[in-house]
Amino acid sequence: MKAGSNLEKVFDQGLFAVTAEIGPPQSANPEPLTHHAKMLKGYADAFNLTDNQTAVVRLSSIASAFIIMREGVEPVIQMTCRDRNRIALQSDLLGAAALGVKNVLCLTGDHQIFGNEKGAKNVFDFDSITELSVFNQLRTEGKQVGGQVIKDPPKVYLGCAENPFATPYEWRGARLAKKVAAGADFVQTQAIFDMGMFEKWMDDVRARGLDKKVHILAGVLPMKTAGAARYMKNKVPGMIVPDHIIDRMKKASDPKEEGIKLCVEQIEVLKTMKGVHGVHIMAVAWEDIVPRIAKEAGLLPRPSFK
Amino acid sequence: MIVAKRKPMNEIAEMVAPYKNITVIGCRSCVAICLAGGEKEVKMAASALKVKNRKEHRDQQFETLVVERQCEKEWVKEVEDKILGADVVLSMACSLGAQTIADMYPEKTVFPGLNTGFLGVPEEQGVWSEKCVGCGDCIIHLTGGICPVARCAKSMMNGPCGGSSNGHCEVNLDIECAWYAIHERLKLQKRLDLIEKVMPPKDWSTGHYGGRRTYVREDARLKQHQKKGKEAVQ
Amino acid sequence: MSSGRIQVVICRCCTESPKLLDIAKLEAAANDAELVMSVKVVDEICDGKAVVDVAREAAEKEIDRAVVLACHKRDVSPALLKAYRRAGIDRSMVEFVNVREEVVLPHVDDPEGAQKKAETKLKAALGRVTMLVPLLTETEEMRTKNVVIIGAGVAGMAAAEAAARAGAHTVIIEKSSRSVKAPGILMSNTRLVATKGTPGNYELTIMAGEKTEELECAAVVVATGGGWNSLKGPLAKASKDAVPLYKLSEMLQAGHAPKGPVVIVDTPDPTGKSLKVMDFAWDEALMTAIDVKKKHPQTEVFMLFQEMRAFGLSEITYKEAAELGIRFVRYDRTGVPKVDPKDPTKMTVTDLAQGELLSVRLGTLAFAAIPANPDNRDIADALRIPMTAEGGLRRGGIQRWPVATPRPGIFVCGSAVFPKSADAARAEGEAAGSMAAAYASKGTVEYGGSVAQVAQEKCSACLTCIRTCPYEAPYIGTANKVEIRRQLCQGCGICAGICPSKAIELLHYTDDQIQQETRTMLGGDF
Amino acid sequence: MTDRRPKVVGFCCERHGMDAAVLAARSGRQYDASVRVIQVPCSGRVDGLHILKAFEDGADAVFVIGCLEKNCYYDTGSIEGRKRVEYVKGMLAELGIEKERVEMFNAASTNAWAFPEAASKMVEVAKRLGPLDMGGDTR
Repeated sequence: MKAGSNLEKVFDQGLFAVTAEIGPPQSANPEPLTHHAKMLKGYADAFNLTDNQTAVVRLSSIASAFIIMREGVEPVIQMTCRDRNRIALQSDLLGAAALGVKNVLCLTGDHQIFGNEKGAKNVFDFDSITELSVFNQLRTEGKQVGGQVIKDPPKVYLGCAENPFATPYEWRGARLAKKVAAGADFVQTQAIFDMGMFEKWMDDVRARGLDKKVHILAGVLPMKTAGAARYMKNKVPGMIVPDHIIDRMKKASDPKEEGIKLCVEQIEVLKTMKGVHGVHIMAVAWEDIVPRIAKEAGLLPRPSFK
Repeated sequence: MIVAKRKPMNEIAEMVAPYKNITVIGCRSCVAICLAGGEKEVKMAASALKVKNRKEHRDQQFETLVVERQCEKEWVKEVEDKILGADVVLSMACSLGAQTIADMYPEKTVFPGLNTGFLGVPEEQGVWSEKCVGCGDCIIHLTGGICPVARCAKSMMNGPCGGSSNGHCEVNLDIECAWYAIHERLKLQKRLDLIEKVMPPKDWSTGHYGGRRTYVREDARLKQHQKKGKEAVQ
Repeated sequence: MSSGRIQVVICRCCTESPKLLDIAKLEAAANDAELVMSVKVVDEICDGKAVVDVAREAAEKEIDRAVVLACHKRDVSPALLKAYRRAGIDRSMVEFVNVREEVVLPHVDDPEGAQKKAETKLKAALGRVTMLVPLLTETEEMRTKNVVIIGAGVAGMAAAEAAARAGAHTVIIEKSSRSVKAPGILMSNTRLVATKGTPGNYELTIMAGEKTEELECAAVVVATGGGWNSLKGPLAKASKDAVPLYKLSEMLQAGHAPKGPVVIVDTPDPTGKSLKVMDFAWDEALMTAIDVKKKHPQTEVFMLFQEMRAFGLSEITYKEAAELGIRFVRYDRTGVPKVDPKDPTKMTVTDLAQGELLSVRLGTLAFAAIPANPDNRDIADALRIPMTAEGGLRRGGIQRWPVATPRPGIFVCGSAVFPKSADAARAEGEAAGSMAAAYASKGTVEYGGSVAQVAQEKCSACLTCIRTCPYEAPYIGTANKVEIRRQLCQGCGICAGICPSKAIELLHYTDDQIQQETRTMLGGDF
Repeated sequence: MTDRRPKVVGFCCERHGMDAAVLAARSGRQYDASVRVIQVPCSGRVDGLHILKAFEDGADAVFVIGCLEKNCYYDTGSIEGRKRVEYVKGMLAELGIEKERVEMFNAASTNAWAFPEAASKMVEVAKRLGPLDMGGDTR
């Protein structure tokens, strides 16, 4: 047991895990977080708290984690390299661990050009892989980047993200291998729409034996409209949405229902895929749909550990 | 070379507006080559300001000249009288040139006519792109001759991020993804093993973040008794 | 700094100028001007007597430069410049002012403005003429009379015959082993690799078989033809009986019966992915189809196309073809013709008119597309001449003759430019051959005059001029600064206009000259 | 003072540009005498500096006229000429000066209308915008 988090236990028992996302508010009001925590409790094993996602200023992920933990919900804090150098990253990791946070997702972070502070100076002292390796060294050896050894190292379960749909496709498996080598315990993938392509990536992952070394949570994203699908296909770099999915959304009489149905179908397929140990439901700005999807996809009830 | 571009004329006009005698100094090195601050641009900037003055019935005198390398004291010294005779100097060199003049003549006001951009190369006539950030610790022998520090928007060291889209960067789809390019290059050279290892945290102290840098070649420095005139006294 | 002894000639231009202008006032202005030693007012400067008179006074007063107020400088009698030369005044020291077409004719309703304008123009010209320097022209002997013709097709043969008739030594280089009867030398299995040298003395590097050879020549004619043989694309590959249209036509003319049914498709690459098509030989395609049908009425003939361009009189041909029972099938990119990979004699296509999938048995497959000759790229690269977007060779401006390239002494004709009929190709070949022979027969090349000049101390060696010059005249010389190959410089001044270091001046159109003329012209109140 | 005639400078290439101007004159076409033609060998010879200097020296509008871009005597000269004009337009606009005061035109030698039309258009622009030194209300 590395950190003893709920998520870690689910994996250890060989169960199919479920994670979801809670986006912190663009304000100092903790209410939306509490609200979502109460609503989603019991529908997933842990919840990602995004770190100023798409470089938009939000309530900090560590503070958000603390707030939802008060409601008895387990957080996964996202930590990007965009806004913090190695001093701040290590310090925040110690702080988060001290507050009781057990899951950390290491990310490079979206470039500030996409957010609401385009003039910001970014940091990028590390990228996600370096971050993983540094955090891994800190938790296992208690050793900082600079070499100093600390007492009471943080006990954390380390995750990362990977996008099988970004170029060069043929190297995406190798990149996951680097993340595993750097110390990742689990990985959440980018939202999957092209199952064939994902399957191909999984083939590579399995061929490298990575599915035995890291727990893969396949990303799914319920869509509300055909427009959203088209937007993701055309405007979001590193996202592949096949035309047949857009067509399906376009033809649907109730696109919202269709989006839910599609998402549930995808989860059904992913559940059967060898090496996939769970799903990560990214209901962006549609958090209240998670319980229904979890239910319809037969993911309930979630296990609980004493 | 250093790549720069002219500041918008209105900004230049606003800077020099309160002054009567303006000396505009260009440079025949990098900024001439990147078409920003050679003799032609110097003369055109001065002329454009005069056109504006004609429109607004303002009277300003412009002196235009160009030095071989504005970042070196000896070349600047050659036009000293023109600098001292002016109310203000508008430097059409990179910021190094402007700072050289400013440091040499501390009582003089020196304005930058250019925005100094980056260390880059001409890709084709009229197109320049950044290829180096001067980090002080070159690693391109490990990355197929392509610098990820300068050419990746996030200076990633371990391969392309999830925004690499058809080989292009998510930040600007007109720009190639540096890591995609590195991957293709190393694949071609059959050296992909180079990027399979996790890179250790980069030591940025060799770069600007370690404080202002000075490189010294002791064997090239002049000894005290080799110096002439005033320099010898200091 | 003003120096010189100036003569001003004011021509009444066959009495046209006095209708609007006060010539006496102009004459007075000329007389009042500094450095003017002689003012002559003449009725017609093109008149021999006037020329003699002007030149005599020029000689007497030791005039060294002149301003001539007359009409367009190309229209002024060359006798004047000859007379001046005899009087010791170089043509480059004579400044023409086109009073007739720039002042008198366009401003007939504004005599006052015209008068002031003419006076200001005189003033500007006087300013300019003091800044003139004699221009050097140099001559270089052509070392050979060779005219090299690239390609032994229709245009190339016509060029060779015309050039030989005009007395040139012709050398045809032909990449295939084709043997033709041609004047001069024919080198088959030979390709052009590279070019060095200057106009009139080009040094070509050629590959004859496996051997590299040098070939000197005075002029070059490019007659590479279209890319008939370069049929690429899925359809050409899919059927072993696929031929370019001209092959089918040759077969018919030789009396062979084509394997039926005959299918003529517009292009072997209907999706347009792998083949750059310069044009389609629709007329020829229709005629060939009719030929098949007339000679072999039992043979089925299909024409598959996305866009049939049979306009003008070709309509009649089209109609005839339709009446003969040739089947026209229009398709588009949603249902392109495909050959069944399992059965190469079966072709399917979606017929837009019928809206159904059509299946055709394939006997002979021919294509009407005329692709660009893929060799053009190598030829253009070797000769350093520009290309069109479609892959043809680009001609220079029409004012330089329709068969000239931007490079002096290099001519281009026939389908190398864009596809054309054999007749047109032959005519162009003749033109190019004659031009090349005329160029070669001059025996010398004259160059210099108003060319670019580099002030090397200002040059940053930024390469901007080298990249921009259409003629490759600037190059980096031994001092690592730009120098100008005067033989190649055409005097356009593009380099002078773009040089970021203001290191290049075009003689007689220097910045000072242009700016001073502008300032003087703006000084006048009209 | 306000009724001062506008001054227009036209840099005209010696090839198609000048041929078109000469043809126009011979066809009896008229344009305002205030247009000052400066002959250059090619519109590519025109430097942005020449245009700016013309404004400095009193021009209210400046134009460049060269060959058609696909049929330029000097191959790519008139393409270059247009680029120079565009660059000056940008500089003027940055300084709050109407960029319409400078234009590029192309002519074939056989277009008798081309030169007078360009000239008249620029005279009209100069009249509409007023003399450069009188339009200074923006100060």
